[in-house]
Amino acid sequence: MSDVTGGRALLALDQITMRFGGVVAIDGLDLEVRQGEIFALIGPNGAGKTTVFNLVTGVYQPTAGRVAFDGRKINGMKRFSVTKRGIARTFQNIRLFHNMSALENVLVGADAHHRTGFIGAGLGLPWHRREEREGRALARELLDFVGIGHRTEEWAKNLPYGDQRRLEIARALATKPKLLLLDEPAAGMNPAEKRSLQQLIRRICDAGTTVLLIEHDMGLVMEISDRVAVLDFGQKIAEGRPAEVQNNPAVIEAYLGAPADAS
Amino acid sequence: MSHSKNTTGIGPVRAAMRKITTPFDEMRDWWGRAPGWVRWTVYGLVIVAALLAPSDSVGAFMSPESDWATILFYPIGVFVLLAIGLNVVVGQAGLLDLGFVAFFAIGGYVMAVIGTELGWNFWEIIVVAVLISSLSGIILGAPTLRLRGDYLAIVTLGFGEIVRLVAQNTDAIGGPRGINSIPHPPDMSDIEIIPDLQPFTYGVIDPRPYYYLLVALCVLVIIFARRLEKSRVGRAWAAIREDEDAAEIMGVPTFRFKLLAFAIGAAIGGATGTVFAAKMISIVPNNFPFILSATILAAVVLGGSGNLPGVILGAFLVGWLPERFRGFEDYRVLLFGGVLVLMMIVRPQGLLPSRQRSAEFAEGSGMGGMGAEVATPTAKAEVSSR
Amino acid sequence: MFNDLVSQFWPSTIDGLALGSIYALIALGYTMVYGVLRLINFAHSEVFMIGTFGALLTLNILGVTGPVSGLTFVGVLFLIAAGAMIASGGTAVLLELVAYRRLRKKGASRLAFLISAIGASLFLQELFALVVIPEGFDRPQAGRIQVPVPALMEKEPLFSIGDAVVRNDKLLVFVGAIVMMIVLDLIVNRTRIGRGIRATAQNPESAVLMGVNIDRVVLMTFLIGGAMAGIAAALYVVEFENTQFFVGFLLGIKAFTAAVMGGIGNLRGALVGGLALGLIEAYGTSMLGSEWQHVIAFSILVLVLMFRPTGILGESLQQARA
Amino acid sequence: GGGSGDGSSGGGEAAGTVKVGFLGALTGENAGIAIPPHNGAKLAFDEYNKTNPKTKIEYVPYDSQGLPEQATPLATKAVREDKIVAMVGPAFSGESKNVGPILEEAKVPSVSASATAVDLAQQGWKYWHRVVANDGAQGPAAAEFLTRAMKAKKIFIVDDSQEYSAGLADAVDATLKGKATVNRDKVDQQGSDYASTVNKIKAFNPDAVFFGGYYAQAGRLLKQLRQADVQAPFMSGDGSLDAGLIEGAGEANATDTYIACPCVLGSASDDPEVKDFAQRYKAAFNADAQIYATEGYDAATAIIDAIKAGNTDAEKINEFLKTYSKKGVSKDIKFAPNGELSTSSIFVYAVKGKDYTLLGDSKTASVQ
Amino acid sequence: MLLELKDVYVHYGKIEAIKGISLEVAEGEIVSLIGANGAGKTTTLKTISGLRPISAGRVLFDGKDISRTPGHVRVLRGIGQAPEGRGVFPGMTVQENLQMGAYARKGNTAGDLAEMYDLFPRLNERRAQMAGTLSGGEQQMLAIGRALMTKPKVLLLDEPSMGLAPKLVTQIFSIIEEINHRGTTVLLVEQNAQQALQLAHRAYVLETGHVVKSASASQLLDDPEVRAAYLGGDLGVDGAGEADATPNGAGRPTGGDAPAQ
Ligand SMILES: Nc1ncnc2c1ncn2[C@@H]1O[C@H](COP(=O)(O)OP(=O)(O)OP(=O)(O)O)[C@@H](O)[C@H]1O
Ligand SMILES: Nc1ncnc2c1ncn2[C@@H]1O[C@H](COP(=O)(O)OP(=O)(O)OP(=O)(O)O)[C@@H](O)[C@H]1O
Ligand SMILES: [Mg+2]
Ligand SMILES: [Mg+2]
Repeated sequence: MSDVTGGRALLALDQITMRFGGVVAIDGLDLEVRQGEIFALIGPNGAGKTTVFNLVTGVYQPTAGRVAFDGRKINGMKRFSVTKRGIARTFQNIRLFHNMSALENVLVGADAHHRTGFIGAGLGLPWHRREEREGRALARELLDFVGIGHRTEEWAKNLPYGDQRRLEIARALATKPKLLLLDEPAAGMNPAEKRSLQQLIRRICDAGTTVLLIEHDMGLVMEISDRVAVLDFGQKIAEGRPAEVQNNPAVIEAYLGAPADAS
Repeated sequence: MSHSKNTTGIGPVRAAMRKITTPFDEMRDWWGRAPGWVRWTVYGLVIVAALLAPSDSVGAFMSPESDWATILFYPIGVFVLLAIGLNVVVGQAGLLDLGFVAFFAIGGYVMAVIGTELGWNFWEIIVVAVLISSLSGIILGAPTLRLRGDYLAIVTLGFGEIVRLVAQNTDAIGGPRGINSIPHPPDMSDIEIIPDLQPFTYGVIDPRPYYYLLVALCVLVIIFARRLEKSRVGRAWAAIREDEDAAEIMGVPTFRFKLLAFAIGAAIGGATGTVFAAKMISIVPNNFPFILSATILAAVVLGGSGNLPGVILGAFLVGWLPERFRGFEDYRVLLFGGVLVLMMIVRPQGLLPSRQRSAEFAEGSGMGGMGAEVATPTAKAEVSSR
Repeated sequence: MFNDLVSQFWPSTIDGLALGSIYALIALGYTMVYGVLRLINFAHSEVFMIGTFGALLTLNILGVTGPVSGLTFVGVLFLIAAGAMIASGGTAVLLELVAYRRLRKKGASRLAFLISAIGASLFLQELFALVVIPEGFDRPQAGRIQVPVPALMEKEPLFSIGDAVVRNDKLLVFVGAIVMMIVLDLIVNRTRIGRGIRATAQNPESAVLMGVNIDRVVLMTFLIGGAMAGIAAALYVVEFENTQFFVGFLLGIKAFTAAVMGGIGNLRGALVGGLALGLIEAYGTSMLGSEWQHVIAFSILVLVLMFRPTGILGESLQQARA
Repeated sequence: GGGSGDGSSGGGEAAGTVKVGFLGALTGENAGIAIPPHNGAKLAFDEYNKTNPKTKIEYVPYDSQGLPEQATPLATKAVREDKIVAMVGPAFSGESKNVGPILEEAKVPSVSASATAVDLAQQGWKYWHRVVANDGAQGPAAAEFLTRAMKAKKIFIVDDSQEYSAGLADAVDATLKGKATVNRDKVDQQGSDYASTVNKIKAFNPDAVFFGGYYAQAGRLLKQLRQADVQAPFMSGDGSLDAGLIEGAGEANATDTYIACPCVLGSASDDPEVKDFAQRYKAAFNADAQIYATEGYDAATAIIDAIKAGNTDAEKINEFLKTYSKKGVSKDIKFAPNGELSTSSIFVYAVKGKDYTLLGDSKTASVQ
Repeated sequence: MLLELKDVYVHYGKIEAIKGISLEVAEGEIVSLIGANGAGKTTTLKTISGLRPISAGRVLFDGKDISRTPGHVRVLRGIGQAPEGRGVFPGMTVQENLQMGAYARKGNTAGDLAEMYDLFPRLNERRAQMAGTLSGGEQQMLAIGRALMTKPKVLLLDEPSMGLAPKLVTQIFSIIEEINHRGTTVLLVEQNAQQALQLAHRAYVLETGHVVKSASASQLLDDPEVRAAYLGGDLGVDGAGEADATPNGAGRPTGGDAPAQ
């Protein structure tokens, strides 16, 4: 794990501030995610973690500061262009296309890199057919990869909760991201499910995709991440390897809240 | 007591409706499983039926009181084509358009103005009309498609009225008097298929050539729309309908696709308007009232928004029934209104809903949680937008 | 063009405010129902229309055939307002019970509501044109065209602003609308039923868990919105002294426009939107000609929405899509 | 062909029955203007059939609701299936433009009792006729009345943007050029608040107001004008010739109102022949002979005369009409080659109490 | 028994979510429902509070059949619920939200409000803030407080710890204990089975719409099957309050590529 921590920066937040009316959700935040690592973002509720995701994916434009991905500034870009650049995400509350099949959900992700316009599609031109074939192949492969290859034709909303989380991940992966953002993927899962999710994240990372993870489950975070940053009131209060962060008194005070057992 | 209410009150109506509609559902499921050759045979039969439709023996039953072939052209054929166009916007992309008649009007006026002023022929004009109406779709969509869905409703309604009123107040295009003496399409051939039927000779009295023109347009548009539906474009529309924000983040340029839906819908509306104007000889702004937009929308929803066979059925019924029941005279609109309410109450998903739509209903969550006691969490939608 | 605006400024302002007040009162019904149900109650225009006939019926029953004054006038005004409110409120409630409630229970799509609403609207219009007006008001021929209402007040100038005279009827309409808006604002923000309405608007499921009978709240919402349309209807017949079966159509669309312009779901937005729309139309028509009235209104709507996508005051009944 | 079409096969060769159609709005919003001529025509045909003629006439009304989209299939059916030999109508100008070409191609003559748009006569149609003067005659006559009899120098013209209304207003406007100072505005047909128009009129302070449009809007405008203390005399065209105007404006407000019409109103005329007609009409339909009832009767009579003369097919009837000349109930009926009446007169009516009185021909009538 | 479900079936359209559940809650108890995702826990609670109609079976409360009683009436009878996802009224202030809890009751509520602020001092600080802008934990407190304002005999809590930071999870659980001490019966649904079982007197295990086990909480804590399925074997990592939350001590996957459930 330690071998990647010196990798080059894939995502860099530079003095990012985000205000909503009077609320300062993110306050002068610097953050760097390096190529190939699993980076965890933790912190109390309302600390601004999801807001970071929203800033990175272009849902919000920062009040101040700069977001760079792969060396290029991406704030100000349209959300779908950010996706094309190579950032994909899942949502804190699952947001699948419920009344579409699992396969179609993933296909929507795969379409991000497809080119056929309405003319090609409407006339059924050859390159459109080829793209369509390739997209389906990729989608099947990804559904297998996340472990729901046997449920391609089922509708998203009819999948069990855990499989829905997996489907969200497959859909995100279909956009061929360099960086995958996972927002509390283990929320509402039981321990067995968490364990298998953990392995999936590991495999994604091993396959070459950098992962930025928000999670409240300390067991999972501590075990899987290479580095951890802790947010509180929109500011970074600690950063480092899991073990370091876990014993940081400020983190215990603000987030973990069990000083007696920490040492 | 929420659970018992559902079955009381209009119970008998419901039971009767179920008898009528269950076969529809079964048919859809059968269709979903049917092998290719069956489908092609059915397509073939449908087209043949459409070609044979304007015969007097059919007409004697279908519209005893006016000319059946003319009725097949307008309202039926025109409604069907308009409904297919509106379905792209409403059914596929999920955008509420209450002013669809605007594009129909624009197509009609392009035909009328260019046809009478510049003397171009129909085939040249229809291309221009399609371009202009889709352009107007884009002009309307560009500032408004970023708005929330319900705001779009009033803005499109306004647009429909604006187009009509501008036509009415602009003397250069006839003002309230409209435009007369619109040229017919040039004859393509004067072959006579059966005695007394020259399907490619466009005159004043015989509406059948125009009807066949509409049928041809319908077939083309349906093929095009079906292909789109099953492609990347259709998936993008479905995704936008389901969750626009999530779609955008998954790489769908939502705005562009919504605009595309608007433009395609507008193009179809415009093409319909062109044929309409060429057949009618004379058009006036009052040919394009708001109620026509509402009627086409009703046709789409009544048939089953998002499902082409349903939409076509809906448009057919909405065009045909008032004609069939001419006997009721003044009461036709009254009945139409009542039937709309009744239909929505007993079968809100429409007569022939798509598989997807029926599912949305089975689950009972379309109204974002206003199912009274049996509400589903709106909280989800609210919180997730943070 | 601008000369016209300048020379007509004060008369336009007065007329704009008077018409805008009626828009605002009707807009309230749209906004309340939308705020709670997220539903465009397209049939609200007919709620208004029926209100005008409620007022007319009351006049017929009272036997008023010409202008009255003093206390009689106040009494009659009060009674026709009550009559109109009963007619409108009742219609609105009936709409909810017949056309919407079952759809709500089924969780039908917005589109289905809209079509049901359009259907109900057509039905009510035609019902009045064909049955109620000819038989109830004994006007077989004129039913489709218009029904005159006896004048209730002598329309007299009260005072002048600039070169324009302010007439008593216009002032009455304006003041009436403002007063009703204040009353409604108090109801929604201060009373128990108001809290129930707001809670249901924001999260119906949680509202049930608080013991809110949301069927009743929804009914109340329709009733209050309908009653406001009734007030508008009463003021309308006093001012214009006629009505038709389709009188609601155009006013309804304009009121809906006003509601969206002000920020649909927002009660104060309805007032602001209504008055703004009235003024915009008045100024616009004095510059460009009356034939452009609706074109102006809708164009300004688009313009407003481009700069303020949720209307002038934004949404508020359910507020905070945080 | 099945259904009702069978009986009439054979066109009109043999003696027996021929069909004559009527096309117009028998229901719907504008039925008020089409029903009287329909009744008038029906009366004529009934009277004719009672005389036990060799060739009976079957009168077939087609209800277009005044909508061109509905008129087209009905007209197509009328000529293709029902094989009518002539038509009374179409009642309105709008539907005439769509139906005219169909009748033309089918070579079926028509005589309208109420379509007054100018351009109908300019289409080069050979089978089309009408027994009323057009707006082009009505407008100038009204304008002439305004300046001559009412001595107006400043005139404000309003219309409600409908086909008929704008046409009439334009015609008045054109004639007044150079004879009076004119200002114009339009109102919304469906609107109820005409305040901005009223303000403009008030600011203009005209000697007379002319309104092109129908009586409902006319009544509303007139009332709002009077309430805003504009007392200028008010004039309008045939679309406003209805008691509804007086009722809508209120009796007091409606004084000093004049209406021009190419029609002879059964109820307002002293002519014995007209009076007799009005009585027969009342007996048959239990209603006053309202606008265009006499014209409907005259239109039907022209067709009846053609058939009486032994013409039972459409072409022959048309040829007969070309040479027709007879005094009808309302006026002399003689068609110019383009289908218009060769001589047209416009009459002016004034409001008196709850009703109208005929002031006389517009060229000679004077304001009391 | 205060609350009883007898062979209850619930459907979502054609989907059968609850397939014959029977359970009991006695006065003064904390009873916990545990089970995998989609087992039907939330649906069970919604059925009790009247948000979902039942298709068969009976719900008894205080000995009376309330199967057909509308939801808003059940609140008056004494069933309070803090729903999944909190469901606060975002456009109302904290105080208004709490007052909504007393909506269906007559009489003065000032005393009850004070009691809530006493229980949740944090809410007292935020009483004038719009609920929509509260943090997740604060919203959870508000949801519980609001439900308590209805003066319930039984309080239904649906995953009160979901999505909360470890520190807040600990807090919420102690609040639940406190509420119970003050005399409110609690029916608690939790994914966080470890902590739920430590708090509860008894528990039911749900699987795909069936009750598969019911026993005292301590028995279930020791049950090997339950441990394997819902407590993560001997994992015990949920909640940082646990002593062994160190990276090395944390869960060893037991079943390799075990399917998600
Ligand atoms: N659109 C918005 N408008 C106003 N305030 C917002 C908005 N989005 C987020 N906030 C505020 O910003 C702060 C950070 O929110 P965020 O969702 O990022 O928290 P989080 O760290 O993800 O919390 P949790 O762990 O509970 O998910 C909160 O106080 C929240 O209320
Ligand atoms: N609105 C709905 N429409 C259709 N099916 C639903 C709906 N809500 C729940 N279900 C189904 O009902 C079953 C039980 O769901 P429920 O939400 O009660 O489970 P749960 O035990 O609370 O799970 P979780 O731990 O995810 O909260 C699941 O199979 C789910 O898919
Ligand atoms: Mg978050
Ligand atoms: Mg749950």
